[in-house]
Amino acid sequence: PDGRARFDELIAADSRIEPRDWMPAAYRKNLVRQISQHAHSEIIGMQPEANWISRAPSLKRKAILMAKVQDEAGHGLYLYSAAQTLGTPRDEMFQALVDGRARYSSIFNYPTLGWADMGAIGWLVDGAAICNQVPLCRASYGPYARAMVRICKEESFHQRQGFEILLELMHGTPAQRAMAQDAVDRWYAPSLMMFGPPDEESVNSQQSMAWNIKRFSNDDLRQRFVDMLVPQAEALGVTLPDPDLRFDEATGHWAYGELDWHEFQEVLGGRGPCNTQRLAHRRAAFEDGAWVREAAAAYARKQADAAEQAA
Amino acid sequence: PDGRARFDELIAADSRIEPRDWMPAAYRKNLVRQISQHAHSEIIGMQPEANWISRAPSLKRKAILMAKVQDEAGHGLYLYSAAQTLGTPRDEMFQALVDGRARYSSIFNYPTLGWADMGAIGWLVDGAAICNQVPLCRASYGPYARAMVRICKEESFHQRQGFEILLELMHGTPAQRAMAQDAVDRWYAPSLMMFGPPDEESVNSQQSMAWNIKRFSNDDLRQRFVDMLVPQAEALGVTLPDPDLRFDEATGHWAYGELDWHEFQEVLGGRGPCNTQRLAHRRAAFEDGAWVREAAAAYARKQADAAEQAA
Amino acid sequence: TADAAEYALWLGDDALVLAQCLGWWISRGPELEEDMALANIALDLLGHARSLLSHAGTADGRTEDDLAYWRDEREFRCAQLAELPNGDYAHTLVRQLAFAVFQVELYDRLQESSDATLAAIAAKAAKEVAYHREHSTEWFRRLALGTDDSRRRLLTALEHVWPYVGDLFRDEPLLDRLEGVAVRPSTLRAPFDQAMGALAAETGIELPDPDLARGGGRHGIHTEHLGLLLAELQVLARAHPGATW
Amino acid sequence: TADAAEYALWLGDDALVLAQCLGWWISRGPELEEDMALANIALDLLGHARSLLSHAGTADGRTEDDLAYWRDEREFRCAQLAELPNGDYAHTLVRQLAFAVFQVELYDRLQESSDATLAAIAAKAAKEVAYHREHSTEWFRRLALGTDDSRRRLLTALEHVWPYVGDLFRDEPLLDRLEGVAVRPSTLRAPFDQAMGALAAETGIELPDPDLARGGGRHGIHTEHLGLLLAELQVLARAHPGATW
Repeated sequence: PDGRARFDELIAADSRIEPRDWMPAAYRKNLVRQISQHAHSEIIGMQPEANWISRAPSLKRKAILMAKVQDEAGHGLYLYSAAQTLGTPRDEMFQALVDGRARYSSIFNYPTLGWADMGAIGWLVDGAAICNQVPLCRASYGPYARAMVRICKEESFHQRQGFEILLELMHGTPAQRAMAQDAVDRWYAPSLMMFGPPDEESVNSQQSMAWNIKRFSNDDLRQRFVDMLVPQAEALGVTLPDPDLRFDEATGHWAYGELDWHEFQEVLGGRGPCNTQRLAHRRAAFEDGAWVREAAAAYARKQADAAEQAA
Repeated sequence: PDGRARFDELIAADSRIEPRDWMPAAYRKNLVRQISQHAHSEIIGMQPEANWISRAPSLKRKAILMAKVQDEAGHGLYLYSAAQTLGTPRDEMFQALVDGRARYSSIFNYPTLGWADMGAIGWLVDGAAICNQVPLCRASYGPYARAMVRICKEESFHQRQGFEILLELMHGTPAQRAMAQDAVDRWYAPSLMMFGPPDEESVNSQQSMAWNIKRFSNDDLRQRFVDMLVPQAEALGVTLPDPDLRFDEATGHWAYGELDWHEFQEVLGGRGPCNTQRLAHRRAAFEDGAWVREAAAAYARKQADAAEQAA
Repeated sequence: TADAAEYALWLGDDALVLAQCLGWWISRGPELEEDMALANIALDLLGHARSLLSHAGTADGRTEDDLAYWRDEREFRCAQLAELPNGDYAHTLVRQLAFAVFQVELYDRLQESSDATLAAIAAKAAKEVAYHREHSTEWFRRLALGTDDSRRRLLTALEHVWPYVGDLFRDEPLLDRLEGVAVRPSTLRAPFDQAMGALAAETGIELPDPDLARGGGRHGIHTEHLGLLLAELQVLARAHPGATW
Repeated sequence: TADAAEYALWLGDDALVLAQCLGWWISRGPELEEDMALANIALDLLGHARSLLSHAGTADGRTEDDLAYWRDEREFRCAQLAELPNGDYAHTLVRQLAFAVFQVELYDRLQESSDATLAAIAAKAAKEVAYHREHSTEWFRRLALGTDDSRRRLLTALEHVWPYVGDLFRDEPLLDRLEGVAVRPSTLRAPFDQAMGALAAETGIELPDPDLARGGGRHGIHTEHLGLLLAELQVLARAHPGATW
């Protein structure tokens, strides 16, 4: 059977490509890049929140936060598995992360400076992630699409929890309200930039759209996100830190101010607030754990040898 | 000249033995044991107080505490130097400490559970140390006696600072007063045991007295200490945790209750609250610092080689 | 009763402090699966702590958070074993194994408590700690029989941690007043020793003296580690007295 | 003035946070002499912090302790460099070297401040930081030229710490309002670069990009390390509001 023709047919019919199907090398490469980046983001994304587990201000919040960070580890694992079906071993992807050769979402290079950041991350960062990811549940590559379905379900749960944290703070003491506003001030613009550069500067998008991996442009998704945020911000009682934000009657959308793309490029280029720290943290965990992984591998080998001899 | 005769003469005249003088092997051995134990006590004794440097409740108290712990390191260094004049290298003594082969004062195997412990240690532990050490300023071995003079001067300063900490707490809030009493409750009996077992069970004392190293018996020193504490406790307003404490008109001394010598032996035998921790802390510092010491030694060698070649 | 509340506090503080220690590992585990496993165990323990502290608080109207965030070091009742520093993975594993083996026996018996709440908490916890024990036991084998390095690290960890184990089994006077409500710790010693003895024999490991450390956590005498642990646990809640979250 | 107070706070917070970090080493140094040396430096810095915070507080009637113990993370004004974790000895050394070289230049010029108190503090500090620089420089040489391991560790430390150095030299808008009172950080850059360049050349070390990190400490944007550091620093004082010690 002609693999190329069948691939084109499946894409044209908006059907699923599965691991055993023939696919163009560029499609495979593009997916591995995107899925592993996504996995890395989940793994690096554990850190800003893990930073507050020990200090969570109530046991209930501590439990919720722990469970959330654990979910992120789980998402990382699903995604590595999905990427593995394309032939790249997880160890190889993980090593690339640890060596600083792989990308992850820039948003996680910002520090969490207060408890309200747990709310802002849930509401804004997970919110943006969901906008990005819901369309990916229909991505043409089957294992990726299925991983996304599961992840999106949990993410929307996380977003609600973030919203609730902020809501509680906004109903709290003046100090708590100030804390919430401060966190929203710091996380709002970075979360808008999570959708990537404006459409006219986005390089990979066209091909990804043609392959039914990406469904909407960066700017479209960003607009959808802003439109979603405005009423939620009102419900919370927080101010979105954009003096140019206004409802445009003509388009029916909320127009937003210029974003600082220079800052975005800086963070992407390694000059964000926490780039060094995030990588060093993950690398330290990886290196400190080497002896444990070696012990487990050696033990497994010995067990296998013993089983073989017994047989 | 007959070394032995001269040694006996000097001792009989209550004069000083100096490093170059002949001395009996047992005298030398006894001194190395005592001085190095004393040095180790200063070094291990840094830990219970270092534990509160980061949390000292005012910057002034933080500075005083830092300076005090630094003094202890200094005392350790003087004492190792004094012991070195007897022919035992410092590295050898320090290695014995790190390996757990050497003794140090049992008192430092108790934990510091609150800020008031800084006061109680200064008042009680340094107080007991001074009672022990003042007579040592007249010890027959010159370098030891001279080190003791300097140390005693600083220790009495530390004792006053400890007293002041407690005084401030006793004039403070109810919580502060409770904190002070709690610390005194925990440190009082152990500080009395710092003078060692009762005279009838003390093995090394007789010979040390004959050599003019030790001047008073354990029980005599302990009595002197208790007599000193009682009025000071009254001035502070703390209760000494001994229901049997009473003034004995006949002797003119304060009679005190039975001490728990079983506990003393337990701590001495390694079963105190912090024995493992104290040794592990010092060992970790020693091991973690090995590469630094090696670097310094290698650098010094290279510098020396270069200087030699230049000459 | 106040006595039953005190007992619930003991067990609750053990679970809370352990959960706090284990939480540190999340994002720092030797592999992702272990990040998840340790988070799981921490979450279970945190759940036990919440139930036990809530129960303890009913005696005098305090909430789980009142107890977790507004008691000072000397008022905590955890065993010192729970507060020992995480150290390397071997230290954490040994501490966790000892607790898991202890808690399996404890919650097994506590299900028959005449205090219905305690019995219900124990019934739920029993299933979870059985998994904890399995997890720790399996890792104990891996470290003991894996590489020379892992075995050496395991032995070092045992040397540091095991001295605090004996304290778990002391029958404090409180127990005399809780016949039928609480489980006498001393009765758990034999099954604990048997389980650990079997594991030690299987792996050729000699366990150090478990009674070397003084203990005293049930009386509010702790190691120097607890103060710093609580400073971190409580800092935010205490910065905002009266706030809800 | 409030501006001068803010400036004193910047320098005072640098010194306070560094002193707090260095204090950890006391009882943990690689040798006893180094325990003493680091304690000495910490004590000097703590002294500077006390003078500077007292001076900062005069503007609105706060004491050094009000400022040290009762401000939250976002109100602290230290450079992020000061808050970086101690790491191994090489990390501490690199952080300390950068600060010492910076402070030598700073206090040298600050002695001519039109604010007499600042000038006096600077005059006293200048002598002390000269010793700090000497100490750190000598250790930099030892680590750079000592063993392969020490050189490797030094390079790793530089990689982690150096990105935060550039932030020290940013002319924040506040400086425009303090002509003659404060020292413009940018004017210290050349002598700093020269001193460090000479040391780097002598030891054959290539210094990493000092402007990689974002910085922002002067605006209350800190690294994630500061919060935990303050939790420990402030825990006891905050547990007893209004108490004196």
